[in-house]
Amino acid sequence: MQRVGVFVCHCGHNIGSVVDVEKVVEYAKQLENVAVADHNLYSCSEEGLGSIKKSIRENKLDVVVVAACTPRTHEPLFRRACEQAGVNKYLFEFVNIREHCSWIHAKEKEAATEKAKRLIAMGVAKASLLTPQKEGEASVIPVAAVIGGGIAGLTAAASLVSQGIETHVIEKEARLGGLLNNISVIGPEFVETEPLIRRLKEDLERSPQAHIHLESRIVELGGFIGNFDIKIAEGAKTTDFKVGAIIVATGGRELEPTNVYGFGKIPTVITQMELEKRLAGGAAPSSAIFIQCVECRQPGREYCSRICCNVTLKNALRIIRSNPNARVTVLHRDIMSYGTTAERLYREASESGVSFMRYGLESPPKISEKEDGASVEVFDETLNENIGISGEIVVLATPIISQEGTAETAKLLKVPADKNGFFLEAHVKLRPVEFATDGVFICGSARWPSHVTECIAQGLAAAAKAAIPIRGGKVVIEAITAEVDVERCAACGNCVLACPYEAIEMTVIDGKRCAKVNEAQCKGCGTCVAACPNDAMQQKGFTTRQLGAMIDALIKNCKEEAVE
Amino acid sequence: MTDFKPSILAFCCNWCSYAGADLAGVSRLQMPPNVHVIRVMCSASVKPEYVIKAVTQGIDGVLVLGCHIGDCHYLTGNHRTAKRIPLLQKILDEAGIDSRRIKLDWVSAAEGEKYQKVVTEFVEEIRRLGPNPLREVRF
Amino acid sequence: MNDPGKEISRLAFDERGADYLLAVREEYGNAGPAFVAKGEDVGDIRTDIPYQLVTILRKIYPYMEDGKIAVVIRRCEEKALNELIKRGIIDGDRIIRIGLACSEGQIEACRCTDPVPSCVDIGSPGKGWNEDQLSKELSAMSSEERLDFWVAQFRKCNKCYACSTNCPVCVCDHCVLEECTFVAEKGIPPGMAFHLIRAYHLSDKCTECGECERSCPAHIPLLTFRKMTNRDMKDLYGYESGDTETVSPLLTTLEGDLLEEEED
Amino acid sequence: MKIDHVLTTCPYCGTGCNFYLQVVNERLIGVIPCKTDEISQGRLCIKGYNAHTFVQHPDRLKHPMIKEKGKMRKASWDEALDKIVSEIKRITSEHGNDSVAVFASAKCTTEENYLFQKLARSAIGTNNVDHCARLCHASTVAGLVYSFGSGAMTNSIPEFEDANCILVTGSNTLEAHPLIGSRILKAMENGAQVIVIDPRDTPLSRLAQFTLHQKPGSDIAWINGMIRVIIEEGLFDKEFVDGRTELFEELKQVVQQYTPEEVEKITGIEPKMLVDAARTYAKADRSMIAYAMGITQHSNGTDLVKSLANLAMVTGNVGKESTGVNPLRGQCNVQGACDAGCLPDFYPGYQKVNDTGANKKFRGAWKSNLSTKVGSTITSTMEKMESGEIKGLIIFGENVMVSDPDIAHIEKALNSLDFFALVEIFPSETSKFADVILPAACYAEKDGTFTNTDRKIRMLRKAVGPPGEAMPDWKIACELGKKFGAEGFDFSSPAEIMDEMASLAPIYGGVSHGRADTEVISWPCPTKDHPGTKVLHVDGFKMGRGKFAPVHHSPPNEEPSEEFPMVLSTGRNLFQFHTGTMTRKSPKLEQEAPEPYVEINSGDAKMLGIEDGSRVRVTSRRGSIALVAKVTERIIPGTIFIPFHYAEAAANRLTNPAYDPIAQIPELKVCAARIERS
Repeated sequence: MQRVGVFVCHCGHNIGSVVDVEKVVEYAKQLENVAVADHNLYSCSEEGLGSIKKSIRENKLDVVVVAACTPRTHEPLFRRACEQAGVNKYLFEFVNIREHCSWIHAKEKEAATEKAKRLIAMGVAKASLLTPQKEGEASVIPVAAVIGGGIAGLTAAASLVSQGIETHVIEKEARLGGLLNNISVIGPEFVETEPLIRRLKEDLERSPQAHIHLESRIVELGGFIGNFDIKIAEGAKTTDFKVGAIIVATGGRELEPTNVYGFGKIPTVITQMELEKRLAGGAAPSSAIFIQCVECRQPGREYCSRICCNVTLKNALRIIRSNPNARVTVLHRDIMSYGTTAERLYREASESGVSFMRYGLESPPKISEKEDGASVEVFDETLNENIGISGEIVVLATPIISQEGTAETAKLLKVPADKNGFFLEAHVKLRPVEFATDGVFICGSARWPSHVTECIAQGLAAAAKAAIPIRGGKVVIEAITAEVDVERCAACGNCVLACPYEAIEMTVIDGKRCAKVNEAQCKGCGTCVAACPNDAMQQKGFTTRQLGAMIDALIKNCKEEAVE
Repeated sequence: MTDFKPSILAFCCNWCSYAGADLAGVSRLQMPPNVHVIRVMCSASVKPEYVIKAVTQGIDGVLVLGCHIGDCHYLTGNHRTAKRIPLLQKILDEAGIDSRRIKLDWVSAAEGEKYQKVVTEFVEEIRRLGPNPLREVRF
Repeated sequence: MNDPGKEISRLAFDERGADYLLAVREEYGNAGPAFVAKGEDVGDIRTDIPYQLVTILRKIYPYMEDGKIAVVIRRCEEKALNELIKRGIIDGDRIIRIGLACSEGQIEACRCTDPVPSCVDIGSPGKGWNEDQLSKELSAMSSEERLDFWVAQFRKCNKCYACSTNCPVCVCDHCVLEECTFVAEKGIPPGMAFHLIRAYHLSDKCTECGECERSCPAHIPLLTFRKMTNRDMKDLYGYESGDTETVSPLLTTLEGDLLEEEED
Repeated sequence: MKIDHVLTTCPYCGTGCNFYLQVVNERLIGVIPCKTDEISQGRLCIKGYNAHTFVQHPDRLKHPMIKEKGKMRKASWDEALDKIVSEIKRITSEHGNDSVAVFASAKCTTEENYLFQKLARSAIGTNNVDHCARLCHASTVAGLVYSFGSGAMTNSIPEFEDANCILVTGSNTLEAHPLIGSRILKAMENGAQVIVIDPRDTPLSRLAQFTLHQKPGSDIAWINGMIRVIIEEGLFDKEFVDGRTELFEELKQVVQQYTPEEVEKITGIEPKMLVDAARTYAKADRSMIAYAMGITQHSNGTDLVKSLANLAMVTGNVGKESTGVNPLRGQCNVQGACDAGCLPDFYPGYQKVNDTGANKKFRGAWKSNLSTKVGSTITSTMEKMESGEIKGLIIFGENVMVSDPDIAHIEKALNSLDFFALVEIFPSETSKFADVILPAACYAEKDGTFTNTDRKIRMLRKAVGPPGEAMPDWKIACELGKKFGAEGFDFSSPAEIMDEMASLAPIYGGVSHGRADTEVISWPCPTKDHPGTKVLHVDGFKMGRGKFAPVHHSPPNEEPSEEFPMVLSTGRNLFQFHTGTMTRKSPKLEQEAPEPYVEINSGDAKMLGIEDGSRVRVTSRRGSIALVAKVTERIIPGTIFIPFHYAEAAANRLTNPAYDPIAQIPELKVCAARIERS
């Protein structure tokens, strides 16, 4: 029988002002297996943690239940406390009575108290069945691969190489540089791009640690953190190599407008990228009209591409700077010049005579062709009237969209992408340059449209993250993986087909066909567990008996309530 | 029974719907206190057996909440959920258990308000349906 | 074809190169399963008693290291065999099929919609039934009436596990229904969960052979329940079990069917 | 590769289902029901489906063993058999032939049981032979012989399907005889009314139209009450009563005082329920009674059985299809063991040992000097062992240390013996006391016949060889007989043994393995061309008229007191069988019901502070056991129930060995006890 300790947190007023914590503690004391129940003003404080640790030792607790806030933020903290007190960190169960109880039932104190009791009963039921887990270890091949040779990828690769890590750069085009090959100057500081790319390229070309594969794409990818097998098609030949970590830097691309604003019909209607080309050639127009948010932030493509406003500001200023008399108008829906430098750019543009006009999604500008240029009719929301303007060119600021072949890359790497085709990081704040799949990292516009500075920062961050397992030589494998009870397994194959990660295979153990989980490849989602008809597949920390016990606890509680 | 307090179980995936529920909490969005969340890593790990276990023993309703299709932390995990639960609902209907007692929905980490809406509406729905008849049935 | 035994033996051993034959034969005044090796006397073969030979084959198959086994199979058994082959439990190359067309009486007993094996060796093909009367009646009932009906039926369950033991596509040795992880009652009757979990587990495998219903000592209309859930599976995903190719929709992604979410 | 499907008979209850044992290279891998079997119709219960699992269990006894200086050691067959013979001979020469007893086995074949009693009577020279029927249906044999002239089930299992009313009492049919239960369910589907009278809610009572809960030990009261209602309301079968019975007036007199209100006082059954049930039973065209241990295991068990016979005869429900009084026998071959004469007062075929004609007939056939003194029953043997009157004992496959009442007393009795030989398939609680242990073959390892509860001769066919040196019991009995120097133990097959028995027991006259192999025969079957008898007493009773028994209710031997306020009843559950020797070695069965428990009414439990799953202690005047409480509404207040399968908390440590004076069946169904949290 497990000795369970229950610690209920007041969280100051956050829980304590709604849930009757003392009452809940009394209730917890009489639950099966509970050896001790106590409360803390702030369990996560030094003092709170100290008292939990003391109680673990004094009461010889096997399992710890903390009823407080959300495991999504505080679980690591309490797990560490358990470990410090000599309890395996997987013998810890978190019950959320703040976000899921006191905060959302603030006016129903009694009901909230009752619910907290039930939640704790469920938590204790699960905790009583927890088993210690050992995190596995796998060795890491000290080689990295960077997919994409744009600014983000090159930065990451150069950083890895500078740390002495052998690195493969896989670029689909015939030369490195990515989108920057078509952009000569970048904002907000008007830096020339050519030296930037050249320096990175030279760094890599000089290093014996770097292998650059041009006109290449990945055709096969297998394995898991520390030990990926990659096969690439490099021109006509194929090459195989093994790496320990992978950085995805496949970038994005500019959306080619589809039949809007006369694009393709009126020759003076051009894209931002075309303008970049013209400006790089030294030809600044006498007048220009920029239209922002073309084919984005609208039904079908809701997101904001983030960088277009700044690009427009940069190019508007480039036009003005080369031709101070130029008439530049920016038709926008909101100007997103976030950050202090970009804000300065916006101010400078305004002050230099660039006129900004706001249009609504429901009344987009109308373009008509005209001799030496185009005319635009737009409903100005500020003046509340239609205004006609004309310009030598009309520049359509279209969004960065996801790279071609993202779906294939996602499939190969077994990483998720969102509905817009951009890759999805493990956690937007806590793990921004990692994927949920261990050993695979993300940077640059493949994740979200990003400025060059952001690409560089993310490239460096991804390289730093990727270097951790490689430099360490070993990785800890998450213990919430699936495991097979060989004796039970009926080899029906459901799990093999259900696994999103192809982490399960059929094998033969002692003459018996059964499923086998590759723990390093398993992400612990539990899809296979639900597909297994006879409970042979279990997810550590979420076994069917544990969750079954939670359900039982709730059933018991509601039956008792019905009796009363 | 005028004073019907539904007992409802909710399975929330760690990455989206549980975070969505947390956000609802952080945002102090008020909702009825009948829903008890079990955190799972992915909605795809919710065995239909759990749902069957719960409803056959008198739990009045079960919510299964996951990431939106396409946003699953585990690639296509929730695709399986999206297929299992409707089948389960049909089977329950065949046996005479109202499938409206089971609800599958998607709540992202950013959708605290949606979480509140889903919970509130589901509790109302269960109130309309009344207590689970199997609560009283003895075999 | 006066003696089906001779014909079956000829087909199995002479024409199709089997090493063993699994069939039903009469002995001691009863008809039961018989497993004979090539060269042995096959005895008095019967084709009128609906033993589930695929269930029997599945049980002995792990012990058979080599040789080809001829099995006399009805359409439902053929489909069950395909399900086992699909899951890698039986190697299809080692099985020789001798198709048996069910009699009118058997078709009626099973309210069978699909009675003719892909290759008819014995018997003459009969016409399938369109409908299961009881399913129709149940579908017409209110939810409450349906629940009452099934509760009354399941209350009779004596937990003999005949429905799973004799099921050709129930492949687990250890069954969750034997434990209290999901099925609350330790004694009898086991309650609703037992039958619902079984229904769910069989939803992508059941070939409507009716063996569960035939062997149920409580006379629970289990075949009707199977037919109802099979129909649901077909309505939802267009899936029907019984071939060696189609992966259960419960194990695939949504790709190809509906990627966009429903708007509420 | 050798794969066989061997048709044989289930070794558990007395229903006698046939099934195929699936054998791969001498290994049993499964059970397949036989679809054409008349009894089981291709259906089985969970025990049947698992009947193969214990057979090749590693714990099986594989070698003869002899106890030396308190320790068991391996021995050769010769050595072990010689030891038995010399010890028994020593005892009989010192203390007389009746100082030795033999317990036969309801788990062995009829042929084997025939040899066991022959061994006792002819080779040892005593009628001290008995078997566990003493503990289950001894009162049935005595009671029904009194009423009808024959002590067996009057009708057959398939007939249940066609009954219009089925009265089930003291039988948890769905758990203890599942395939008979299946027929009752079928009958209900066909519109039959089912009346269940039991102190517990059983799976069948939950489905039945009428469920009456009587206090344990109060059965004569409700039966008499029903008879009174039937006579009062003119619902009795006058033609039958006048034409085929005697002592009706006496019966009428006796039942007079059992008004529904009076019955309620004794039994706790609501008057209206009683009247409704009586009317339903009497008005139905074909009414069957099925009963089991709840009726027989009482200190007035014989009277109880007679009362049921009264009820059937009053309404004319005897001698027709789908009627009758049907004791459901609990062991695969308890009927056969009785038929074969493993009873202290009967030779094979119910021929009395004290009948000079019968004695002469068997003397002639067995060429031996046979005693005419009625032998000692199991219950009295236990007493005589303790008192030193009986000093030598041979048991063929019984686990008396779990199955018999008041285990402390049994333990003392076994310890008092000079010599004790045991033939078994597994080490058991009893084997610890044995001086010699012989390893036997189990049902799957031998040929022979069982006679099931409805008198059908069911074939056993050998599927696999016995483990190690184990031998079938018939061979062991033959060897012992020969070593005792007796004649007539030279059999080369069970078929030969059956032939001898058929020649001596007229009810088996027409039975042979040749016929039983392909035919389903129910005894009486006097000649080779007789088809057997499905329904008894069709043309009349053996002794002419059926005899009513005017009997009164009498309280059980032990009634609740202040110290022991609860009534303890014992019985079976679905998953375990008897002392668990076989089922507890079948993983799937053990998993379903792995630990001993006591059922207690939820109201009582609340009062005593006992929760579902609490550890409790149950104590009676004789002993005390610790087990887990199962709180339920399915037992009447004041009563607790313990299944007797579990040696670790053997219910029979508590039970009362007080027995019925006629049948000497102990009152296993009622004793006073106390339950408390531990």
